[in-house]
Amino acid sequence: MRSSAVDNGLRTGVTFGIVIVTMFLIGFTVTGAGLIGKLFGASDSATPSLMFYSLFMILIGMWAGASASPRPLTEADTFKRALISGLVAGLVSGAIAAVIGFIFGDLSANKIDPRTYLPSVSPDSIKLFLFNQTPLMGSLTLLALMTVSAAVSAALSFFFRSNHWLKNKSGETSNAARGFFQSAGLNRVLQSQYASYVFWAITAVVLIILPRVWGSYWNYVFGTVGIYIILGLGLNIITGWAGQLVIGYVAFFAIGAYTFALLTAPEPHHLTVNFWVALALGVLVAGISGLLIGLPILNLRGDYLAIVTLGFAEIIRILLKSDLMTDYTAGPRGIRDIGGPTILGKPFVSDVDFMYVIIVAVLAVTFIAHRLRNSRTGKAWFAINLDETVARATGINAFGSKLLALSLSAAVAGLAGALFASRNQFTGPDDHALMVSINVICLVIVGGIGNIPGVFLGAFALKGLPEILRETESYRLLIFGVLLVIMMRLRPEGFLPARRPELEKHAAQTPSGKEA
Amino acid sequence: MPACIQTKKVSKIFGGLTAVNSVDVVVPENAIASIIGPNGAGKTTLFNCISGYYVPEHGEILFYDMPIQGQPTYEVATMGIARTYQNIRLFGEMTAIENIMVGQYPRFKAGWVDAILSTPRERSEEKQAVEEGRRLLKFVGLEGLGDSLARNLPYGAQRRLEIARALANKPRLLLLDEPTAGMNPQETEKMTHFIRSLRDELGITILLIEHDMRVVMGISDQITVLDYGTKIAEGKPKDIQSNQRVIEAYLGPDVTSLTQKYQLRKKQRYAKS
Amino acid sequence: MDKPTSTSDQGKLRFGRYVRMFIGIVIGVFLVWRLYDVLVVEHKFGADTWVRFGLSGLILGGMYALIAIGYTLVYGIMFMINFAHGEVMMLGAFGGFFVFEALRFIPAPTLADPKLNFLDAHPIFSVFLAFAVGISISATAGYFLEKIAYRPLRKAPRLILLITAIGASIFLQNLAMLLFGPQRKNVVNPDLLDRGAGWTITVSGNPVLISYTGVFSLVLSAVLMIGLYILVQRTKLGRAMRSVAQDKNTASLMGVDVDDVISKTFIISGSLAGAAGVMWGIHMGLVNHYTGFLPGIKAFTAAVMGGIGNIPGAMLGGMVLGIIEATGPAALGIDFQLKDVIAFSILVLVLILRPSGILGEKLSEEKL
Amino acid sequence: MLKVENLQVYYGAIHALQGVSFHLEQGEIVALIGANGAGKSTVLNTVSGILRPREGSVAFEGQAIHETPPQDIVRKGIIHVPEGRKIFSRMTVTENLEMGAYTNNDRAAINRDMEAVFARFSRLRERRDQLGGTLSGGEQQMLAIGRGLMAHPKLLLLDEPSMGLSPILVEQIFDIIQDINEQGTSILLVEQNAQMALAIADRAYVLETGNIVMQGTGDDLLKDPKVIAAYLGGH
Repeated sequence: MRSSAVDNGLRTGVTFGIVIVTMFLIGFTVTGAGLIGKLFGASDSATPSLMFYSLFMILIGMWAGASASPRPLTEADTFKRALISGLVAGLVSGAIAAVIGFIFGDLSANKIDPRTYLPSVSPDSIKLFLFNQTPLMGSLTLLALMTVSAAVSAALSFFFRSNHWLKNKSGETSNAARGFFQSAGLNRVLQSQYASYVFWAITAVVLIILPRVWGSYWNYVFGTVGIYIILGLGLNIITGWAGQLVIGYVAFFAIGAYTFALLTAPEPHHLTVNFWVALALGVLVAGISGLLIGLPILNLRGDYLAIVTLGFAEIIRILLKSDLMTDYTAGPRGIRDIGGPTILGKPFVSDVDFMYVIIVAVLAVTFIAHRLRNSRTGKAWFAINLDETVARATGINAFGSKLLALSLSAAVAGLAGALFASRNQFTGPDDHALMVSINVICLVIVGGIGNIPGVFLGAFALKGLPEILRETESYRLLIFGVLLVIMMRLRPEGFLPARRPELEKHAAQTPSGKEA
Repeated sequence: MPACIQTKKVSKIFGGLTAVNSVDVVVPENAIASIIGPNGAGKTTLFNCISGYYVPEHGEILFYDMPIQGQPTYEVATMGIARTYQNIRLFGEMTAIENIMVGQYPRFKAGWVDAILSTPRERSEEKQAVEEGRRLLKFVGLEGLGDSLARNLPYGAQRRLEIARALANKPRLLLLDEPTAGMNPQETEKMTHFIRSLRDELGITILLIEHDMRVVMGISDQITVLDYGTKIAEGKPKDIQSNQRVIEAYLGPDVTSLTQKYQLRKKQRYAKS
Repeated sequence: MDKPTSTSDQGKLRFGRYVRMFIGIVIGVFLVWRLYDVLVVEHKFGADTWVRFGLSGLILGGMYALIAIGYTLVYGIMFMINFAHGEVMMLGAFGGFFVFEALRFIPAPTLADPKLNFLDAHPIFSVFLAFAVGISISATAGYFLEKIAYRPLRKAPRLILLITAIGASIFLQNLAMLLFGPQRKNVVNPDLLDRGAGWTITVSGNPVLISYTGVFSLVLSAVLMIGLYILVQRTKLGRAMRSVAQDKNTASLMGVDVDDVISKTFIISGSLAGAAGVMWGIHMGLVNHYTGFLPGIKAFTAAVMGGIGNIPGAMLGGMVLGIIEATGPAALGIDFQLKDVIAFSILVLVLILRPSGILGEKLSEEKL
Repeated sequence: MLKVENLQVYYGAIHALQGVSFHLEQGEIVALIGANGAGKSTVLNTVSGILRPREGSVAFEGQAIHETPPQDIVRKGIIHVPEGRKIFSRMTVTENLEMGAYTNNDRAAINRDMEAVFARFSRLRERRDQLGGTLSGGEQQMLAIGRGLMAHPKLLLLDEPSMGLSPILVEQIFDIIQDINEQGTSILLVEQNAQMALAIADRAYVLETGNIVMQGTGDDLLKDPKVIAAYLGGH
C-alpha cells in the first residue's frame, strides 16, 4: 500500500519539526549558523549573522522537502504529488518550530529566562531563532521559510529524480571517465611497482616536512589522531577481525599509560627508567594483562564479553581514582612530569620530535596489522568471526586464537597509552574514561570494520574533523551516537568496507611453472 | 583391514531424551559406510559425537584405536577427521580459496610472529597453501571461482566447496551429512561418482548420512540403520534392503494393509459426495 | 531434535574450568578473610548500622529490580542487551523532576498558608502526576527506541544491535545533557515526602530512620513487580510475549503480530524504568543526564545474576544486588568510594563463574 | 481454494523454489512428497507467509496472500502446523491450546473448542497442566495438531506430522488427519513417508530440487514405477 502524499508529508514534517525544535533547545541553531558562516569564510563572531542562520534553516527545509518527495518514482507519481508532500512537510515542520519559537519568544519578551531548566536556550539564540523579530512575526517567518524551501526542494528533487536526461548524462560522464582511465593505461601505471615507490616516497617526504612547518597546534591535533589510529588498529584485531566486541578497550590504554608513567615519572615512585625500556614494558604489561583478562572471559558469548570488558574498564578506572591507590598510582590527581623520549642520551621532547615518534609508531603498527591481516593467523581470526563452530571443526583452536588476538590488541593499546602519557607528560584517571573506548569503537566502525585504511579515515573524521570544527565540540558525542545508529542501519560495513584478497588470480598471474 | 573409526556403546542424552542409544559402529579403513534412518533417528547427533561437538554420556569412540571422545573439536579435526554439514556452512564472507585455506589451517605452522616478520617459513607456507588451494578447487571443479565470495556461489558449487574445505586438511576420515540433499537426479549422480573418487583416488574413509536410497545402495560398502537412536540393522546394501525391521522402521509394520485401508476410506468418501 | 542443549567445547572447558576454579577460590578466601576481620575481629558496626544499610539496600534493590525486568523482558524476546535502557530510566527521572518543579510554581493559597503551592497542597495528586508523566515519557522513549533504532535490525547479528544500543545510549545521554545542562538538579519533594521524614525505630539502643520515601518506593516497586508478573503469566498479551520469546515464527503462525508484541514489550519495560526513574528522583533527590548510566549497568548485572530472560530472577537479582551494594563496603571493610567496584566485580564474576545466573537454566547456545 | 503459481523463493544466493505451481480444491487432501531439501517445507512456509516469494503468487479463496504477513493469513483460515511440531515448550498444554485460539476473543467458544480437542486427544486432557516440553513426541504432535484446530482452519498445512513417531502413533496421526478432513477441513500435507501420504491423499505433487516433476492422484502415484523407485524404497 502506498501512503498518500499528505500522509507522507505529514510524517516527514513531524520528524523534521521535532529535529528543528531539538536543535533549537540544545543551541545547535546558533552553532549551525556559525558553521555555515565559516563555510563562507565569515570571521568567527560571537553572534552569527542572520543571513547565515536563514541559510541554515533553508537547508534544513530543503532537506525536509527532499525526503518528503515520493520515492521510488513510478509512473503514477506526478509533479503535484511531490509538491503536495513537500508543501505539507514544510508547513508541518514550520508550524511546530513556529509554535515553540513563539512560546519562547513570548517568555523572553516577558523577561522569563528559560535557562534555569534549559541552559542552552539563551536570549540571543531565541532572538536568532525568530530572525530578530517579534515573536509573532518571527514565528510566521519561520513557517513561511520552511514551507517555501521544502516545497521548492520537493519540486526540484522531483525533477532530479525523474529527469532521464540528467540521469543518462551523469551515467555517460562516469563511463567516459572510467574509459579514459582505462584507455590511458592509468590503471596499469597506478598499479605498477614504480607508482607505489613514488607514492611512498612522496608520503615519506610529506611526513618528514609537515610536522616542522605546521606548528605545534596541528602537531597536537594530529598527534592525537595518530594515537587514535594506533588504538583503532589495535581494536581492529580483536573486534574487526576476530569479531569479539571489547567495550572496555580503554582498560589496556590505561594500563599502558600508567605502566609507562609510573616507570618514568618522579612521583610517586622516583623511577626514571629510559623511555624506550618503559615503552616496551608498557606494551608488554598491557599485552600480558590482555592475556590474563582474556583467560576467564573469552569463552563468553559476544554481548556478554562486551559487557564484562566494560566492567573491567570501570573497575580499573574507579580504582585509579580512589584514595585506596593514591600511594601507588597518585590517585585522582594523576601522575605529572612523565618522561619523554631520548635518543643516544639526547632528549627528544619538542612537539615536532614527538610527532615523529608518533608517526613511526603509527607506521610500525600499520605494518604489523597489514602483515597479520591475511596471514594464516588472520584467516583463523576471520573464520572464528564468521562461524566459530565450523572454525573449530576445521582445526582452529578458537579460544587460543581469540586470546592471542586480545593480547595483541591490548599490547597495541598499551603502546598508544604510553605514547599518550609521554606526550602529555601527564596521565590521570579521567584520561581513561569509557568515552575513549566509545571513540575508538566509533572510528573503527565508521571507517569500515576490519579495514586498515578505514581506521585512518575514521580517526581523521572523528578525531581530526572535530578539532577543525571547534564549534561542534559539545555536540560531538551526540553526533557519535546518531552516527553509530545510522551506520548500523544503513552501512554496517563502514565507509570503506574491507575487501577480500584475490589469491587465485594473483597465484595464476605469477608464473607457477617455475617453482614446480 | 584396521578399523578407521569405531564407536563402542555410545550414548548421548539430551535432557532425559536419549538421542543416541548405545550405538556400535565399525568403519574399516578405506570403506564407504552409510548411516540411514528416519528423520530424528539420531544420525546427526552421532556425527556430532564423532567430530567432538558433543561428549557422549557413555561409550567410547576410537579413531585408529585412539580414544577421541571428550577431545576438543579442533584437535579431532587436526587428527584427521573432517566433516560437512546438512545445511551448508561455509565462511560466506570469505572467498572460495580462503575457505580452503582455513581448512588447511592445522597443516601449517607459521604463527603470528612469522607473519609479522614475513619469515621464509611463512612465505613458503603461504605459497604452498595457495597452490594446493588452487589444485583442490580444480579437483572439485571450481577452477576460476576461487576469488568469488563463498556466499555468492550457486548451491551445487557451495556443496563442493564445503567438501573441498573438508579435504584441505588431508583427512583420513570424511563425515558427509546429506551430501546430495536438494540436488536433482543428475547432480546426485555426479556427487555419487565424486564421493567414490574421493575414496578411490585419495584413499579417504567415508562415513555419510543420506536419505536418498539410490545413493546409499549404490555406493555403500556397509550400511548402519538407526531408529530412535538405536542401531536396528547393519550390513551390506543387499541385506539391508530385505531386512524386515528396516522396512518397518521406514514404512511401518503393515504398511500394505494400512495403505489399502486408507485407499478404501478414500473411496467411501468419494462415494458419499 | 538436534538442537543442542549442551555443547562440549573441551578446549575452553578444560582451560576455563581451572581458571574459574582458581578465581572462585581466591574470591572465596578474600571474602572469608574480610568478613571475619570486619565482623569478628574489629566488630566495627552495631546492629543498627546493619539495619540501616540493609534497609537502604532493599529500597535500592527495588529500583534495580524494576530496571532489571526491562533488560530481561527485552533480552528474552530479542536476545539483545538494550544498553540504552538506563537512559530511558533517566528520561523518566527528568519527567518526574519537571512535574514537581512545574507544580511548585503554581500557587494554591489557603487561608492557613497563603504562600502554599500546588505541590504541597495536593502532594498525593502531584506524586501521582509525576509518575504518570515519568512513565509516559519513558514508555514513549522505549517505543520509539525500538521502532527507530532496533526494528530495522530485526535480522541483523547481535553485535550490530548492541552497537546500535550503545549509540542510542550515548545519544540520549548527551541529548539530556545539552537540553538540561550538565549540573545535577535537586529534586524538591512535597513536604509530605520529605527525605528526612519517617518512622523511627530503635535497634540496639540506637534510632534508625525508616523514611517515608523509602517505604513508598519499596511498596510501589513491589506492587509494580506483582502487576507485571500477573500481566506476563495470566493475560493474553503475556502469553503472546512468552510465545514470541520462545519462537517468533511459530508465534506468528498462531496469529500473533510479532512486531506489535515487541513494541508492547518495549513500552512495558520503558514504563517500569520510568517508574524507577521517578522513584530515584524522589528518594535520592538528585537528577542529571548521568542518572541512568550506573543504575542501568547495575540493573543489567542484576538481570544476569538472576538469569537473563527470567523475570523472577531479575527481581531477586535486583534485590540481592541492592543489598550487597549497600552493605558490601561496610562488611568488607573497604572504602565507600568503592561501592561501584563491588557492583562491577559482581558483574564480572557472575558472567565468568555462572553466566546462566542464579535462577537461570543452562544457557543453550542458539547455534551450534 | 488455494492456487499457487510460479513460486520462486531464494535463501540468499540459493534458489530454493524454482517456479512451483499447484492448486488445492475445497475438501481435498493434497500431499507434497520429495526428498530432503527438495523444497517441501519451503512451499508451506511460503503459503503461510513466513517466507516471501521473490516471484509468483499465492491465492487463497481468490485473494492474493503472498504479501500478507503470517498473522493475517492465520485470520483468513490457513493454519500451519510446522515441522518439528514447534510447540511452546515452556507453556502448559492448556496455554499452548490458548495460543492456538489467539485470534479468537470469545472465552466461551475457546473453552468449547478446547473440550473438543480434549475429546479428540484424551491424552492431552490428562496432561493439561504439564509443560509442553515434558510431553512425549507423539503427545507433542497431537498438541501441535490440536493447537492448529483451535483456530478453526479452513485449510490445514501439515509439515511432516509423522516425523520421529513410532509406527502405531503414525497410524493414529494419519487416522486423525482423515477425520479432520472428513469434517470439512482441506489439508495440504508434506510427508517424508510417501507411501502413507499417497494413501490418504486425493492428489499429490512430487518435488525435486525446487521443481514439481510429477503430479497425479494419490492412487495413481502409488502405482507409478518411477515414484516407487525413488520414494518408496523399491519395495
